[in-house]
Amino acid sequence: MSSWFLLLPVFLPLVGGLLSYFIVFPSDGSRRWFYGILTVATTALAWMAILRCGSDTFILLRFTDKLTLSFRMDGAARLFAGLSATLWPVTMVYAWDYMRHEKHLRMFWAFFTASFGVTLGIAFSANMMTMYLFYELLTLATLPLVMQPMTSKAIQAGIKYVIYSMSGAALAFIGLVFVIVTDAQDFVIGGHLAGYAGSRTTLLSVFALSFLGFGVKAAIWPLHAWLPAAAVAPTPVTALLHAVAVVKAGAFACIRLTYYAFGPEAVAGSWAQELVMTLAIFTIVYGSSMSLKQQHFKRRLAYSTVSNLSYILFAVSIMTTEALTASFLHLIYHSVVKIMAFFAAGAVLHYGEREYVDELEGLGKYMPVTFACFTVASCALTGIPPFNGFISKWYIALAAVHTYHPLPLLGFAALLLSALFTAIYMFQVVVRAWFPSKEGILPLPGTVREAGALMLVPMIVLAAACLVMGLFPQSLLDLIREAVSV
Amino acid sequence: MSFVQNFPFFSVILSLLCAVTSFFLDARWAKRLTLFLLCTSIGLQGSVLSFCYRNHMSYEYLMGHFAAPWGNEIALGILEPLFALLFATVMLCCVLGGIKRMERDVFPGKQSYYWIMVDLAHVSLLALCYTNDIFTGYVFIEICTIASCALLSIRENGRALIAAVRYMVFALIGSGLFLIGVIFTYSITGQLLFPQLYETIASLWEAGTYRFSMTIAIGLMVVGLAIKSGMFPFHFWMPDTYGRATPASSGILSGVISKGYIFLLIKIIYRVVGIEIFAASGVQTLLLLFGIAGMVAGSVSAIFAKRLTTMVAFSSVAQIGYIYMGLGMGTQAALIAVFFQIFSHALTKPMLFLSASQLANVSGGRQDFRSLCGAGHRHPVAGFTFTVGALSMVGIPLFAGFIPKLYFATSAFGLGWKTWPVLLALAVSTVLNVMYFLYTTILIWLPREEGARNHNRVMPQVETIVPAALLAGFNLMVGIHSSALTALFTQGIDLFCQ
Amino acid sequence: MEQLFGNLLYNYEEVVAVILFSIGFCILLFSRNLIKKVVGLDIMDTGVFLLLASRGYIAGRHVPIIVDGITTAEYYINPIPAGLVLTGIVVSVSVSALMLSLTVRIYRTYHTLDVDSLYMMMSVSKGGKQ
Amino acid sequence: MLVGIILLPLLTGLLIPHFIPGGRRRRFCFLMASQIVEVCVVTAAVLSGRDYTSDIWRLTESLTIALNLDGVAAVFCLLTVISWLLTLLYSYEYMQHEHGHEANFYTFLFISEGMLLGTALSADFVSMYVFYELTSLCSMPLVLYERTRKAITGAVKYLYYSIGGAFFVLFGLAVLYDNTFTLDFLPGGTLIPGHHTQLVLASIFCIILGFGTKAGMFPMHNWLPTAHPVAPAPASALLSGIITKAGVIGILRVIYFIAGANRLRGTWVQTACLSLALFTVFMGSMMAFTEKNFKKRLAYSSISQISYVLTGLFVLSQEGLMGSLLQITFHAAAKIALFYIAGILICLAGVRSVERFRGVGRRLPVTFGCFVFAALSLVGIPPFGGFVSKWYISLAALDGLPGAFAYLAPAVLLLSALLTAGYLFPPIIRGFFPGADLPESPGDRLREPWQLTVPLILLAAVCGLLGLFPDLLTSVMQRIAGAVL
Repeated sequence: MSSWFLLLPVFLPLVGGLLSYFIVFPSDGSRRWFYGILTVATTALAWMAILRCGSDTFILLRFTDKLTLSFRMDGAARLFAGLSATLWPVTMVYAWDYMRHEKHLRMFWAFFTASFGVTLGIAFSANMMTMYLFYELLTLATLPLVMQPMTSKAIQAGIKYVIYSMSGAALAFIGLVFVIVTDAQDFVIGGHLAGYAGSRTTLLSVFALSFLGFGVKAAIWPLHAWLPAAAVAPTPVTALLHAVAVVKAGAFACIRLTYYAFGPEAVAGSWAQELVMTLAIFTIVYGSSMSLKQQHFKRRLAYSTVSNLSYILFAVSIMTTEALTASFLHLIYHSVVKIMAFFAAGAVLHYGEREYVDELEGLGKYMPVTFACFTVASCALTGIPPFNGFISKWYIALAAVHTYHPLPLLGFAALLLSALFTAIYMFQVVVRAWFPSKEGILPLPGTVREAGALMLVPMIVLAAACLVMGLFPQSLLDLIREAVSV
Repeated sequence: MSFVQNFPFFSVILSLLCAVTSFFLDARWAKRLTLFLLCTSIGLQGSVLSFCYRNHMSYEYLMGHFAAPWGNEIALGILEPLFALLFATVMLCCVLGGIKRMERDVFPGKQSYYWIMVDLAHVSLLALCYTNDIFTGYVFIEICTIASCALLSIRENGRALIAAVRYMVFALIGSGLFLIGVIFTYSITGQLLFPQLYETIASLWEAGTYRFSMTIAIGLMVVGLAIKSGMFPFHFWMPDTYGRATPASSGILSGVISKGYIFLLIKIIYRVVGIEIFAASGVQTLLLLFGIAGMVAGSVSAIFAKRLTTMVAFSSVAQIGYIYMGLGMGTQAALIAVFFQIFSHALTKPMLFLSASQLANVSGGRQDFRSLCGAGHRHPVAGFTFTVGALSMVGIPLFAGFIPKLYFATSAFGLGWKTWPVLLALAVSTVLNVMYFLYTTILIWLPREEGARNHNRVMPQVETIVPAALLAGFNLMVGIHSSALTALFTQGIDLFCQ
Repeated sequence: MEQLFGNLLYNYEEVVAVILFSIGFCILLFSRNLIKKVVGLDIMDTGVFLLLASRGYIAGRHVPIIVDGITTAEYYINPIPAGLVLTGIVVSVSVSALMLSLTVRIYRTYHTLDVDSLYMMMSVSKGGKQ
Repeated sequence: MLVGIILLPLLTGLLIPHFIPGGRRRRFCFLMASQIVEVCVVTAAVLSGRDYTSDIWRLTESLTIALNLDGVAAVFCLLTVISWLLTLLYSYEYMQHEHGHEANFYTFLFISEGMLLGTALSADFVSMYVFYELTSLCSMPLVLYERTRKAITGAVKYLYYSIGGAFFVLFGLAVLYDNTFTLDFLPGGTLIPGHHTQLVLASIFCIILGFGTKAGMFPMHNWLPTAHPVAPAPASALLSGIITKAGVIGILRVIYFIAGANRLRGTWVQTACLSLALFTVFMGSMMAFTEKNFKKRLAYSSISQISYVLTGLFVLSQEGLMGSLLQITFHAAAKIALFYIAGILICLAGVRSVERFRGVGRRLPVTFGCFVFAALSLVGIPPFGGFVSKWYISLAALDGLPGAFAYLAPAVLLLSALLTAGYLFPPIIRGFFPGADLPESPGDRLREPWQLTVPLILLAAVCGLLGLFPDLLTSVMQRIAGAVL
């Protein structure tokens, strides 16, 4: 299948979603059907592309002779696209139930679908220019979703989000220009700049800046503040975008930048590497310790996302192939786990009418399935074997140890510390929910009940996925290895 | 000597004629005449451009009977008609988009004068593009000043008047300095035509005589034009001027007129002084620094602006800053970037002014941001065009604003110490642009119940929509299909600097 | 020192022109009355024109107007600066006319010509309707 | 076979308490039956003397889960299943006096048994780590059974400490993965010689600290006195007697099967661990001596007693290892018995604090009779069991340890034994001889249900008999230790 096919999964939801903003749907049902079909079609196309597309480049547009807008399918693209294309329909099903009573649904669904396309665009982009374009578009497409409740708080959060992301893009822009100038912008594993002739200081500073720039979406400290603020968004958005699509796009962009544009050899062992690694390590600890302090359920999860994203960035900054494998592994695993955790939080918010952690005493009795899923998520996120979180941690650890440098080892230690924090802030919830203390049981309103089927099914599916990925990681691991080796 | 080569001359003369005849016409006919003139001149410039492009030639055209070095002549390659075309098109769009509003702002009795002034502005722009004679340049600068000041002050509004006076004062200081610069140059070289000036200056510089006074002269000319086009430290007149005029005028002033001065400046730098001497004179570095300062300062003051149009006006300070930064970088790539910046800004800023005025209209004529909440829903097209403009200003790919940003940055590498200031300035100014442009965009798209309730949705009039939409279209075209323009510019530049 | 004075004395036109220009410039910038500003503007222009005219003057030659059939260029002074000055004068006249008209209208609107009080009024009426 | 050993309790726990119809008694019979089967299976497996190994699961090429039944594992398994059997019997009566969801209690009881067996049976480090984590996770609900704030706090604290310790282990694990030929447990260790020696030593120290958390070793012992007292008596008996030993297995495996005793002998790791262990021994009994709440006192005493075991291990000699194995056994017996007693005191006489023991011995003669045995054994008075183990450990320390430690260690052990006597005998004396100035009559004798007393008596008997005829056990342990070193 030739690579023009890549355009379909990218532009079908992008265009379709944006146009659908102008459709006036007679009923909820019809809207549901429309977007359901659109999303499923996109997923199908994406998977066809993943499975069938060859690795030739399709040039959509030429800015200049060397500056093109082009798409290409390679291993990394397969992984990221596959991840998004799997999680999007799941989230859509969840959102059907969750968003039922929300306002501004037109906007929500239009941009929700559009951002699907943009995410796939990031996955499929063949060079820095294209990825930068879609990176910017992603900010714009997800902005309305963040502001969806349209409360002043949400608007503040949205503005914060857009300013942070765009500043990140502005930094990343420098990197973009640099790779354009040095002809390094096509993504090839191993990068182009290994034997860069020009001034090394420039190379390194550009790398550090642009890594930070792309890192903004991956919420690297000190540019992380937008993510917790964005927790005001409706749960499907928080779950999908701020646990998977947007933030993982940031991490993915960092991977592209490091391994596919600059190349590990160009940067490894330099102060730039140490700088980004230190930031990542700090973020790991910072994020989880912050989320210890949060009493707001979703914000707690958001901070835990901050920390977990930096696991990925830390692995990226180790700059060995096995580290790349590990980072992809954690990228995928964390997506599944965190989206499930957010789903559970959303269900609690929606059906349990609770949004603070200390109100959850004894809620497990009323919403058993939800909290069962949440428990699985906690175990996985903490990294208790044989849940999947353990596997990815294990491989990050091996990669870190294998360098035998003090800084990665320190990072590994930080990772374990933050894992302990993770245990604390996750199991606090779990224990509260399942084992309320005699003194502490709150009077529950009769309206509290188990979440609806449309919410439960995605959660259960994801929980199952967690276990399966934990018990049969070998195949996925080989997949990733094969993906990053070409 | 093909017939097409007369077109530049014709267009100048034609618009002069129109200006004169409009005296004896009433507003309606004057309007028609002007529109006709603009359309024709677009046609003329277009044909000249295509002619020059096809034959890849540039030529001098004698005005009057005296040959060089005494006579007066116009010279054109590819760039001159290209920019003339741009200016004419943008003017047409501005005028079309602003008519309704203009007719509300200006006394019916005075409207014919408005059209005269438009004609004058147009002719002076054409002259600035085409002239090959520095003193003619000065004369048309003055005419341009008068015309634009009139365009500004014709509005019956005290603040517009004061803004006009302020503008006038600064403009006159600018042109005065420019004139002195011209006189110095003349008294040193004894020449007025660009090519002769170029040779003489080069030989003088070789000989090492008059270097100091030459530097002074260059500095005076540059500063004069810089003041008139609103470079950073001299931008105080700008916000009120652009922010208070009737939208058409603001569009013309911000989008086109300042660009005319800048184009003349570029001509002087590359065809009178010569880029090497310009760089050696040290004025270049100053331009770079002031440009960067302007990029930042303009955006910062835009962030604190209270009114929408004031904000847009301040943002043009920043955009002009880009241009001067590019001139300060002084490489050919940077020059291309500058041309792109001129293009994108000339296409974007009028659009922004037009849609801003539309948005203000549907918000009860108020310009403060609270009333503007949700204006986009009340006037979708204006909202859309404003969004396009904003995104282009921020520099999102696929929009025109991205291309100059990209070219500036690419040409920044390999400039020695200049690299990092330029890159960081670009980054910072992007962030600042986000802070006010995207902020405003978000604001105008807030759902209705968030914004001011009392204004109900008005049906936008087609003649205000079309030009803005047209400009938006051009904008996207430049953004997406920039390679053609790049080719045009590169060819134009080697004709231009020979 | 003497040499400097010598130079100054030698091209006294420039000196005068510069003095005139600076006078005009100062008035234009620092005077608070609009009318005075216009006057300053004119003085400035005059200085410039004097400078320009003095460029073209060659001692002992005549105005380049052909009266008694002498057509040799050596008989006349350089005509170009004269032409330039003429143009310049026209321009400056029109400019000052425009300025004055503006001033009149401002006076009609605000009943003052004092710049500061004008800006004060502006800042009072800030942010209101257009 | 081995898989069965692990699966049986798992299934029992998951199914029987919830899905067997009929009353409490019926369900209990089923539980009992399956536990008896379990015991038989394990015993058969052990006695058959065959070296079972089974490769359960391959997560990835570097993460495999495999089981293997060697001598050490055999000891632990037998201990575990037997004490679970007794505890089950005990808890049938005991749990009637507790309010709470009893089914869950049994569920987690059995699951954690399975996980514990897994920990004991693991054939390599990774699988041991896996089972170890799961053990902590599954035994946590046992602690918070009573659902009081204190109980929950204790449980959570237990959980966090264990997980934190586990992460220490994980750190070392990842480092060792890169520096060993294999992570399978081979006697004598599998380290690659001369490969990042310091890093490896540090990581081994981390591992020991990590497992030490479970074993209540000094820097991270703090959860123990909080968690054990709040748990219901059967649970705390098992926690104190057996589950804490999971940490001991971990340390044992790492020292003797991954690092290899010869590698560690004389390194700073040995010194550091020894000093920690000894300090813990002393500190534990000191704290216990000052503690008034009986269960809490027992908890502290476990801290000190288990560090006896660790001391034995850190001696890195055959006698030391053998002594530790003995100490594990005897301490398990005695400590479980003591916690049973504490439970009986609470649910029959309602006595928690040591002050109120006066005269209780008269009302609960059987219980207190066993108390005497258990106490004597724990203190280590010949001819009781505890004496044997402590004797071997001290001997090993005397001739195994370098320099000052050779004398310091026995001294500390002796001192702590005195302290032990100090905190165990007075309650007994008070219990039997309240003294004439007892304000009100202690009340007449209470009925002691056989379900409570039988396990108690059995354990007391073990303490006594094995002390009288030590070579029943010592010969076995000798063999095992010989196999290891």
